[in-house]
Amino acid sequence: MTAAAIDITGLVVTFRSKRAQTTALTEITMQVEPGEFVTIVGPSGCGKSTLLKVVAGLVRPTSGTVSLMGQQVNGPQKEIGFVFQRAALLEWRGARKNILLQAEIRGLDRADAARRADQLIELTGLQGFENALPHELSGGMQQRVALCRALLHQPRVLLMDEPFGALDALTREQLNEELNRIWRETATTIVLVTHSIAEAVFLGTRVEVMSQRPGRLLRTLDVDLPKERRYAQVMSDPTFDRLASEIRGLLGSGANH
Amino acid sequence: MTAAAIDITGLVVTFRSKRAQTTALTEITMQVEPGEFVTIVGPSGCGKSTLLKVVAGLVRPTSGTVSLMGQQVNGPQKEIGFVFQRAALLEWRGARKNILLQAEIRGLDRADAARRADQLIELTGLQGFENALPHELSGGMQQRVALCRALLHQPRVLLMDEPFGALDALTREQLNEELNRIWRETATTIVLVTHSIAEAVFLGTRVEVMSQRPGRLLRTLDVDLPKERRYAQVMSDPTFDRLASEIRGLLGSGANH
Amino acid sequence: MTSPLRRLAAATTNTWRPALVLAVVLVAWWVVAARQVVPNYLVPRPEQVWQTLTGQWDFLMRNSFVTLWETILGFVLAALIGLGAAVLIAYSKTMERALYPIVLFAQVIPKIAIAPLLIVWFGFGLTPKIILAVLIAFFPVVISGVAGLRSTDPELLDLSATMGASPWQTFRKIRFPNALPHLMAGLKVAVTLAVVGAVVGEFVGATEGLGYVLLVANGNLDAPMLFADLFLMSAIGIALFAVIEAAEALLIPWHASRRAGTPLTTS
Amino acid sequence: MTSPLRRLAAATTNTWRPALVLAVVLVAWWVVAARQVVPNYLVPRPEQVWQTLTGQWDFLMRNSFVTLWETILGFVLAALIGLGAAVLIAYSKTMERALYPIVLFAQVIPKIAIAPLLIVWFGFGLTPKIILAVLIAFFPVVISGVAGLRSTDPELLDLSATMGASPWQTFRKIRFPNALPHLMAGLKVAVTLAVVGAVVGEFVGATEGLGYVLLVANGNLDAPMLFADLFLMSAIGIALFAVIEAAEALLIPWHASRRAGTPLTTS
Amino acid sequence: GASDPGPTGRPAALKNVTLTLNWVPYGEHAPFYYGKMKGFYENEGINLEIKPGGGSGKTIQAVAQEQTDFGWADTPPLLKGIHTGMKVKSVGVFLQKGPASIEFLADKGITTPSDLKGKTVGGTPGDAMYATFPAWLKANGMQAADVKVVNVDAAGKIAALTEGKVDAIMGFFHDQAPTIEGNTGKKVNYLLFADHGMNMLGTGLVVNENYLAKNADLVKAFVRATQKSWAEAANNIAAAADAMVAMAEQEPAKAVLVKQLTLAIPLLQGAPGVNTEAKWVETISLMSQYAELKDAGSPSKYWDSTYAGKG
Ligand SMILES: Nc1ncnc2c1ncn2[C@@H]1O[C@H](COP(=O)(O)OP(=O)(O)OP(=O)(O)O)[C@@H](O)[C@H]1O
Ligand SMILES: Nc1ncnc2c1ncn2[C@@H]1O[C@H](COP(=O)(O)OP(=O)(O)OP(=O)(O)O)[C@@H](O)[C@H]1O
Ligand SMILES: [Mg+2]
Ligand SMILES: [Mg+2]
Repeated sequence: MTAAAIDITGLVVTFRSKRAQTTALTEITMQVEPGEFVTIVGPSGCGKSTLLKVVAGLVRPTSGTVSLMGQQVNGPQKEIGFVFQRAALLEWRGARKNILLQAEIRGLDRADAARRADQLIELTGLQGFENALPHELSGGMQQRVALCRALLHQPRVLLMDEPFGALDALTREQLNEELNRIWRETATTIVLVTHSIAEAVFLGTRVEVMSQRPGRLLRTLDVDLPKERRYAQVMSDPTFDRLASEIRGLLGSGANH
Repeated sequence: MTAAAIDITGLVVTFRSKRAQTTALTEITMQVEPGEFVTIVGPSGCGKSTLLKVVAGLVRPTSGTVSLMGQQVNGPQKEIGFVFQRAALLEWRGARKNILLQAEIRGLDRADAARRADQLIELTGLQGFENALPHELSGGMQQRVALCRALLHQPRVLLMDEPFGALDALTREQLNEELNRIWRETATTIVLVTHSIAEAVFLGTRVEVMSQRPGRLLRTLDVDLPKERRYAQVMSDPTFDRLASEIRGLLGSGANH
Repeated sequence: MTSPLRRLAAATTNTWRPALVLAVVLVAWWVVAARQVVPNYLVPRPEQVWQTLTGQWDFLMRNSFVTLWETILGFVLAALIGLGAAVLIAYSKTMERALYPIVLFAQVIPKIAIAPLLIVWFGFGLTPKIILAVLIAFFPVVISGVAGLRSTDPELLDLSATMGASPWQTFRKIRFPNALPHLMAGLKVAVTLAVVGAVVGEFVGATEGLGYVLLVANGNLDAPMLFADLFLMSAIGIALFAVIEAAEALLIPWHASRRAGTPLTTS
Repeated sequence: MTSPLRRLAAATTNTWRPALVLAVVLVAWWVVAARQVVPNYLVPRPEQVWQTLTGQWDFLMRNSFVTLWETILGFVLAALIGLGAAVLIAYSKTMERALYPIVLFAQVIPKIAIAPLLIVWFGFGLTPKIILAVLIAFFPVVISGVAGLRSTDPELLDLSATMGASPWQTFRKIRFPNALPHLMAGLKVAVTLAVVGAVVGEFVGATEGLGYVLLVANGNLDAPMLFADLFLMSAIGIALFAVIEAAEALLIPWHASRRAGTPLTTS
Repeated sequence: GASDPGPTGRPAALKNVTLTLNWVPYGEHAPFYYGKMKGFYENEGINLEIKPGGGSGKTIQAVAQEQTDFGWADTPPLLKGIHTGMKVKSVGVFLQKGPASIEFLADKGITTPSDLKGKTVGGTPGDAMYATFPAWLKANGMQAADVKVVNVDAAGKIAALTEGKVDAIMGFFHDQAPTIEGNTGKKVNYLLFADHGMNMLGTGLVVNENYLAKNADLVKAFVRATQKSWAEAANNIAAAADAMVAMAEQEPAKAVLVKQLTLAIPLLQGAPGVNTEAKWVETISLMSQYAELKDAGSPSKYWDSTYAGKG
């Protein structure tokens, strides 16, 4: 038996500040197998970002345990790629150099990394803005830079916090299909937070629906679609409609409970 | 004949930096009548944010003219409410105080403003986080704070740059309906940028579709739906589907052109 | 463990390292002095300094308060004037070009060189000391004020512009709070320099204060008194510095540098 | 209009305001001196200073270079040491508690008081002047370095942590560039203080340098020489300050404070 | 090498010797430049380098730390330095009458010490005369409280006096008075401590004990040359001032130099550098009485008479 890629047991996270105490997550138990693609949807403020950060070792659990690839998470994890909700770019570096930060820090081969960065720039339509500083980029372009950065080193686990939120519908669908392809080809384990129900169903092998704060897992929905997906096909598949409306129902009930 | 609320003629915006020269907008001509609700969709990086900023007087046109309520725009406009793409909160103020900044600067009646702020906090589900500092709020919560701030003083013109981008589907629909109600009741002129085609059709009396950079107006679509709208009804209306797929088609063509 | 005991333990873990450093410094000093690595007329033994401190406590306290008072007045004025200059420089290109050279000139000329002029104009009272403290202390406030005021996120300025904020409102509600983290750094430097300024002022013409005592001790080759005096000067400087640090904790609890936990634990 | 003419016009519009300020200062000085508001042996007339400057140009230049050299060495050392201390303090709570008091102590004691000790230990050569310059100049670097290193966006630190960055990588790629805007402010203060430090060093024991010339001019009541000397000191300070400003423009063109157009036009 | 011919053609056995003055160059120092110019030092096998100083106290310290070979310093601070443990000695005081004085503008109408009653006097704490001033008042039948003393540093003293911030200052009359007169045209008068009941030794040569032990002959030679320089300069004041103008840098104007030296020469009481035991005893006892010099000891602790000789 191989270890789960991500193993979360009885996770509770409570933020304490001088003012108040906020329980962001409560009693989360969840496994992600290697090569799975789990998407998470849930109301704003329910603790999705917090969950990803706990897995990455950036936020310490108040109680419960988390392990990544069989190792207990005790501090920041580096065998991952993380797309933050905000782009988190270095404002003194151009787009391409922001992407290459990943390679510099991990000591990847320069030529390889440069080639891959150029491919990703092409893929995300950032050509012509390689040297533009973050403040010279539009919101969606900044997000794409952050995306390229997280993909550069082909991590075994990818944690993505609304990576396509600032993109228009078309670009988003294109990049969704690309991400699907990358996932299939590299067998990466991916956990992706999104507000788009369509995206959640399209990308995930499994959709986790979370409740309102304090966040619990309301329901797990297995997405019974072929691994290789295209929007044209998926949208016309009855499974898609069924899952989408079920998720919508769950979110609605969660919202009123 | 009353003046148009917003009148844009032959607008071109080119950004110059040491590195490069980017034409963000080209030959935009467009009128918005008082009380209209115009939604704008277009590919990422096509100049939508730039367009709103030009109207607000925050970016100077390279050529062309813009007027707001019959007055030529020559500098920052204050008779407006602006929701920025990033939340742009003051990190040293709690949520409620961030909202009340609007009242403080405009010298609105304190008690009135406080009452209205509390209503808006209630409306956007931020109760319990009145005093939380921005870094203690989730991405979606920050966006809601920025939204409340722009609505506080009931401006005659509202410019909104993806105000619901970081919200989950349910919250987003709720707030869409609230915005529809506010617009009907106050006859505000609204220009809203969004990446959600559904949102664009649901909210707008008119949808402007923009081309890829350099941004031009590709097509104007009038939304032939009653002023008062509810998602349950609109989504099942055939007009909605027709418009949605037309926009999708335009974006697709624009993306390939 | 009972609660007082636990508190004691906590206090111990918090203080033993600085206490150790202090101990090492004291021992090093004692060795240097006792073995006369440096002759005693230059570096006295710790116990000599201690005797002077306790034996002349009233005299030293009286003079310390004089210097403390001058320092505080000088610092407050320096902070106000420095901030004013920073605002002018940050807001107006003309003012920048016009004021910077003057401010720089005031900064680089050695204060001791203009002391005679100060005496001629202001006599021997409190005024010249405060002027010197201000002259020495205000420059860091200007520089950090300018840096802080200029580093405001342009989007926040856009925001305040669409709200129709007056320049004063923009300053008070946005630029100034945003500049505070920078400004506090400038004030920390300024407060220590204000001590130096007051002391230099007392060198030039005074009948009391730690600077005066220092001069006398120097003249009498009275090393224990000299060291006791230096000790009190630094005590004033460190105490005032601590006050500014405390003010910082109160004023900018929101800033990244002050967020509990966040700062330096991750790497 | 031809191009050179246009360039001249542009240069004129850029410079006439500071030039006006300079002119006003000169005229005010001239009035004060010529009408003997203050006697000439305290404040000489501009032309007397000019005669001294031109008449003793070689002598003054020789001494200026001595001071300039001491200042540059002192400043570079102060910048390096200050940055080192800032890194230690920002990264380690223990170091903060242990180093801060020492650093503060070094800052608040009047340098003129420890100058004799320096002479005793290091003689009359270059060393004591450089040590004094370092002692006077390094504190602002420490304070602004600490403020800058601590103000890094926690999310960027999270980012570098998930990349498995070593502390050194985090420092070099993230914290340090992020601290630069703060740090430059500290360096600007430091470079002007380094001038003062070198001059004070020359007061105490030197046979050359602007500080020594100042002492002599003071003793001889030679006001024109005194003013010429002060003028050269500030010229050194202002020139070095301008170098740091230029370095800033090169190093942090990305910062809000340096973005063309954005900063202060909107309000 | 001993066989190298020097630039002047003489055998190059010249020893390099540094002399640090008590202050930046003023007229009192002209004899050294004169001696150097006339070759008095070279004749003794000495290549003299003259360095400016920053006050007698600092000069004595520099000698104590062997950073200079000879020091030119005032006697009261020397007593203090030796008393606190510095390993230095006087090899002869040249200005046997101390130049410590009270200086004031002539139009103040002060002629006797008692005229100072109710006046404001500026002094620099740490100066020997600052410590002995109250005693000097007493010696002249006044109380310390009769005069208001304010503290002014060296740089501010002259300005404070000429601008009327103080009525009088403590200082060396032969240094400041000509400077003030030369630059401001204001006539300065003075009262010497020595002329009014308190005569202490003034400036002389100071040497480290180690140096003395190792270079006894060289010290003798140096003292001889210095005595000769002073004796000759006393008779050729203008020539000495010229020598200083030629060799020193940033010295005062020649007229001022001449005035300063002219005032200094009468302070030589007897042969240059030759002191009497009685004079040392008197100075030590005055210092122990008024300037906290406890258990002062005998003159031999401070003065080695074997070089310049005893009078
Ligand atoms: N550093 C913090 N300090 C205090 N409270 C925090 C902190 N970070 C998050 N929270 C709180 O935890 C809760 C969950 O936040 P989180 O960012 O995980 O939500 P989210 O599900 O990602 O929301 P969104 O979809 O809006 O991004 C929120 O109520 C938030 O206020
Ligand atoms: N300050 C600036 N300097 C230089 N170029 C800029 C600047 N602001 C925007 N641009 C460029 O202008 C173009 C349009 O930017 P804008 O932010 O208006 O796009 P957008 O339509 O809002 O995109 P998104 O949907 O991704 O937010 C982009 O190519 C961007 O790089
Ligand atoms: Mg989130
Ligand atoms: Mg945008």
